[in-house]
Amino acid sequence: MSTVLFYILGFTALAATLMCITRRNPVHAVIYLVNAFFALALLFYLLGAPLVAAWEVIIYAGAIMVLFLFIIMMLELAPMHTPAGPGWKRWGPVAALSLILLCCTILMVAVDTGSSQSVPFFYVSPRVFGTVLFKKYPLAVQVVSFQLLFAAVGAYYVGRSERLADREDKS
Amino acid sequence: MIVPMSHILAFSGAMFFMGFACVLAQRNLIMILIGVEVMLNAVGLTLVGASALWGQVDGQIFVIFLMAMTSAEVSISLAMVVYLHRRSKTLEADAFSGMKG
Amino acid sequence: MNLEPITFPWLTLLIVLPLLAAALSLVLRKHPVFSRWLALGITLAVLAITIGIFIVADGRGGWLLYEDYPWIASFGIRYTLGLDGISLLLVLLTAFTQVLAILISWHRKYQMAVFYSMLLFMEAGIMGVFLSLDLFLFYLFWEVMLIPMFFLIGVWGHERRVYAAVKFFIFTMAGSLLMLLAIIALYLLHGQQTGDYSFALAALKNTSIPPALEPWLYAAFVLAFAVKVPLVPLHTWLPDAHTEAPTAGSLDLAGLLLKTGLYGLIRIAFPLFPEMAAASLPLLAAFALFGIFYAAWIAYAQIDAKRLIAYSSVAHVGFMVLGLCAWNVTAMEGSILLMFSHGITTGALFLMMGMIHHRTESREIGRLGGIWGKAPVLSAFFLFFALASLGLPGLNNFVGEILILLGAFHANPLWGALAMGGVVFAAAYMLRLVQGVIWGPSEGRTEEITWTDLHPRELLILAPLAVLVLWIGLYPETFLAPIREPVRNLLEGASLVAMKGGLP
Amino acid sequence: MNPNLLFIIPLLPLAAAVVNAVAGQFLPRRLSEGIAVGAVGFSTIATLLLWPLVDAEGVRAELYTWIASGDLRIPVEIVFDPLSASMTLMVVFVSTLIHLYAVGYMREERDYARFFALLNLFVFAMLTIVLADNLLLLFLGWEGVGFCSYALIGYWYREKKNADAGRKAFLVTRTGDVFLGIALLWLFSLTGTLSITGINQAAFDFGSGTLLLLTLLLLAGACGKSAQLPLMTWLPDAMAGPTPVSALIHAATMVTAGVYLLARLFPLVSLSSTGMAVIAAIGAASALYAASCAVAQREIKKVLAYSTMSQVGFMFLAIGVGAVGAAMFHLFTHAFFKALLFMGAGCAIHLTGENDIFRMGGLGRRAPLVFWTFLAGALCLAGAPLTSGFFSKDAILLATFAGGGVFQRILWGVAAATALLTVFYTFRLVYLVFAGSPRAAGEAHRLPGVMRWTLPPLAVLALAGGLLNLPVAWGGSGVLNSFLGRFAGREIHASHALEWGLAGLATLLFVLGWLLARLRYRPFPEERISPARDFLLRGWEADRLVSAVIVRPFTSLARILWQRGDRKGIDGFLEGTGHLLMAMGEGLRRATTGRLHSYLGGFAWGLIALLGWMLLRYAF
Repeated sequence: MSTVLFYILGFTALAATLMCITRRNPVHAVIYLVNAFFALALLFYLLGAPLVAAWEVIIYAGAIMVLFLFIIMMLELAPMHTPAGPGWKRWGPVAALSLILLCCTILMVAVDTGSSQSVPFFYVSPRVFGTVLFKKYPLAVQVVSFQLLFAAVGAYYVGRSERLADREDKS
Repeated sequence: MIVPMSHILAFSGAMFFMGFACVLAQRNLIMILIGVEVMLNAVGLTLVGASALWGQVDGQIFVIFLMAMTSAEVSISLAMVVYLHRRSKTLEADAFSGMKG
Repeated sequence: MNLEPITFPWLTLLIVLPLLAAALSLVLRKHPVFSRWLALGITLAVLAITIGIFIVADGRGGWLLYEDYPWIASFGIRYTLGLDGISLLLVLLTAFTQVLAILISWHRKYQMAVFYSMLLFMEAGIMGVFLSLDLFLFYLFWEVMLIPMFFLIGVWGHERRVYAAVKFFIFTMAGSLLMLLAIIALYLLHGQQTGDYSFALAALKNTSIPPALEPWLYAAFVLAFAVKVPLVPLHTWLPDAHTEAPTAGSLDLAGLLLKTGLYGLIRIAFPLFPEMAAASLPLLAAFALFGIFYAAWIAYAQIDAKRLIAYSSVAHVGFMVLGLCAWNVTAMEGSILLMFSHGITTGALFLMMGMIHHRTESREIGRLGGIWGKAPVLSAFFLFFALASLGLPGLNNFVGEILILLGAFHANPLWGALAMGGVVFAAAYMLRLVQGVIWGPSEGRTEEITWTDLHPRELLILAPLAVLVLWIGLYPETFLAPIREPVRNLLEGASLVAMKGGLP
Repeated sequence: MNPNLLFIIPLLPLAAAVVNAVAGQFLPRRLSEGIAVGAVGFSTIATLLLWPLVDAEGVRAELYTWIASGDLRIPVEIVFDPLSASMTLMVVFVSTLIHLYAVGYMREERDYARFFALLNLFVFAMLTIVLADNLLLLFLGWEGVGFCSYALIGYWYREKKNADAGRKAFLVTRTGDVFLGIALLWLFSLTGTLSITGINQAAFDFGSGTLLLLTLLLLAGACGKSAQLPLMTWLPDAMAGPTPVSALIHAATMVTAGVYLLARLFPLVSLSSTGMAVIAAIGAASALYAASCAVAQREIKKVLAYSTMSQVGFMFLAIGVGAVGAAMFHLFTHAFFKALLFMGAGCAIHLTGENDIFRMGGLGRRAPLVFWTFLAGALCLAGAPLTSGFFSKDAILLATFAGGGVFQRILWGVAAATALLTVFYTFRLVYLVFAGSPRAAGEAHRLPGVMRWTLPPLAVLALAGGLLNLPVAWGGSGVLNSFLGRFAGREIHASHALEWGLAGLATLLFVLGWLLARLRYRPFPEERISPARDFLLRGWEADRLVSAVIVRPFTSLARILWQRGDRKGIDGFLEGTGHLLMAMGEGLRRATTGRLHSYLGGFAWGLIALLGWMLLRYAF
């Protein structure tokens, strides 16, 4: 049952991603991507990572994609303003390149005997997750939180200097 | 779950290269960023799969770190997208070649 | 290594004195007159110390002075200085030359204090090269002496100074980087074999090097030194550098910098790789012989007098390298003596060209001529040094050359016979120079300007040089005695720190 | 007597040279001249006083060790044996007279200090050659002579021609010196010593090939200094110097150095019969060549220059046939009469202000003293019976003839022909300069007494010089030969009848040559220009040959090496490398477009390569 679900979800995610990356309208692309992320979140759940699945929905589908939408709207990249997307001339070689790379990867995976074994269901409860996270990686948690702080400050700085620049332009 | 690891890897690989193709093919900065997001998520899938395969929590933990880093990256890069759009009224990636040698 | 350090660090003084003076004169660059007298005083003091050592040493062999302190202990780098007869001669030459360099630049206008500071820096660097027995220290000084020279040529040189300075820098730098690689390789090899990570020359001598690696390391050292020597075909930086450098710079280049390359061969490359050295001697000799003729031939075609003298230097170092290659006592002693002699004669010729250029603002052989009628004393000195340079018996170069020739002939009759032929070439270009500068009708620049013969300061510069020329030419024993034992040790491959000298 | 006193002989001129060089300009002229002449004069006196020291084995004196290194030890050592003693006496005596003459000749020169310093140095260098018992010390003198000739020939440096002549002399002789130098290196390598005595003793052990090569090298060295074929081109040009210098170079010092060197090393040289034959052949060829050139010369000093070359050729011939005694005999007599001739020629030039003999004439009546003394010298040169030249030349012809073989007979024939030519050109000179009516247009000078009165003593010596070595057949006892003893070379075995016969033939040749010259030049001849004469005038075009074969290729090759080899080749290669690197940098600069996609594309291709490589590693 879960195996079948896995394949269904997997192909859904791939299809959504494919649609996402080929859209010319970024709003559409974001919507498809949200779709893909939902599928992915379910995949995570199937693989025994409920916490990651939840965060995938909350952070990616929820926060980040909304952020994208905000920006798209803020910059008024509405459909009529959308720049012409790449044509086949551009997609052709890129697709070929990507396919070659994918084939290489799959070949490598195929020849590696170790990867043919089945993945057991390995459930990680939030309790275990939290314990390992804070016991084993306290330093990494610190570093990542600082990273987030810096990102916030940085984003603020970039935005602020923009306003200053605007003011300078007007004066 | 009776999925072989290779299939998980194949899925994530396919997703990764879709994102990769997006980054290469699209000219719009927003779309490029979206491609990057796709690639990152593909990596997340691999990590979770590996975590399940070896029965270790660490893989999932790294997905969390990955998400945190991604949100940091996205906030900065979107701020810069805004900045750049304000400056040159375009989001064409090729319009920004200030690093030309 | 278990020698007791001598109580007073005379050798360190030789390096530190000029270094301090250089720094001081750089700081006080608003007071050029002060820095001039400071430079003169310090160089004279250094000269006095070296002469003192020379007199006290009295031709004794072994290490006359030796200093050894740990420096960067974690890498096994030590501050090891040692003075034996060979370095003594070269240190003496350095101290002496530098006094003249200061004196000849007495009235330089542009950034005088910095100029003197550069000269002093260079003195420190060259002294360090001649004294250090730790390869790391050696390399450090090797680079230190490069930098002031670069500025001397690049800032105070003649028309094409930047080109010449950059060329000089790239050539020597390319060589010395190779040497650095080889030094580090040796250091690591020695460390892995013995567990004693050390840069000391005496220790590295005992490293057993894998046969596959040995030629490469040796080649790196020899290449670095051959560029500095310079051995044809690595010589093309030299004519440009010599020609474009200010007089003091040419003097230092010809008198000292070239000697550092030869000294490196004697002190480092040959003792470190005795078997490789023995195998490569015929090849080096072939290059040297080729250089003698090639450079002399080219010298003959020169229009610029300074360039002619520069090429004559290349021919002379060909003789010196040949002397080293003959690998016997006579030739080796001749080679070292010729190093000393060449510093004096070629230095003197450059000084004189500087004086003539100062008066006429021309170095072109075709535009000078007939100076004898205008300034006989100057011309007489010029003739005298030119004769010394072409190897007239009784003057200094002859002694070195004949010893080299005798030794080379003994080692391989063909070398000696061919090199003897180089003597005619030397006469050809030197006489052309003399002919173009002091004989002939006085026309062109010679006629346009009002001449003053040598003034006292110039006489003060040239007279000691002339005395030395005659001294070495007629009684070379004074200068042969100190190198006798070091040369024997070198040839017998004796340990570098075998004997303790004996100075109070 | 202390042998160390011998050092006075060479050191006196040296001291005078140093004084004149350093302080000469500040000294009063008389003092400067006095020092120069006095030094050489005292040297002569010292030689005479020290004469008793001479013994057959030679007296040695060592001053100090000049160079010591390894097995090499070069002492400053001189040897006073019959050979060097007699040579020394000749050198200092003739030099004294020449110095005296020079005082008069250079009366109007302002740069006298340089002149006298160099002149004294010249004498010192020559004495070093003569007295040295060490080849390296000899080499010092050898090169010193070369330098002094260079500086003296180019004494009037303001004219490029003179300076060039000096340079030519130095370079050509130095080419010879190289061969001597190689011989020196070889001898040291073979024997471990450079002592002439030691080398002569060790020579018996050398192989024949070695001996031949060594002899040829020494010969080449000697040829350079003595202006023999093929290194003779400098000598005619050397006439650019002041006349006393010419006299010094030709009569007493430089050109005889080569002969002396071979005489000194005769024990070594004589061991190689082929080498000896070459020496004789070179001598004879040079003699004939120079005599033929002398016949056509117009300048008085050039006639004498070629005659010197010719006479030195005779000396080489003598050495080549083993008659060192005869060679030295001719060397001495030649020194006397050639000095006399040059000084006489100097007087003639002074009196007429002309160099060209076709524009002189009539001097016989104007200056009888000069005429008679010059005539005395000319007679000696021509070999008039009973003069010194007659005896010395005869000795050489006899020695050659007595050699016996066909080769020697041919050499004898050449020498006899040369003798005839010698008579002819000598009398041509005498008739053109002294007979007829004055044709000079130049400015005449008054002749200082000191110039005139140095001539008679030499004239007497030249005429009576034959007594020095009067052959037994003439009732003499061969004083010089017996004095030289073992240095005199091989014994000549010839019957008195042969001697008388050859003497008669020589007389015949003399008369014939005289008559021919008288017939042709007694009445002043019209100048005739013919290609043959021009060919001889320019010394068989030797200068042009040397210029075409050596000088011009040398110069152009020098320029080619510089421009093509150094500039284009080495610098070009290095600068090319530099340009290549710059071009590569430029290419890289272009590759950095600043566009995101090109970077990402590169990233993708790199990824492909990486993956492919890993795949290959997996697969195989």
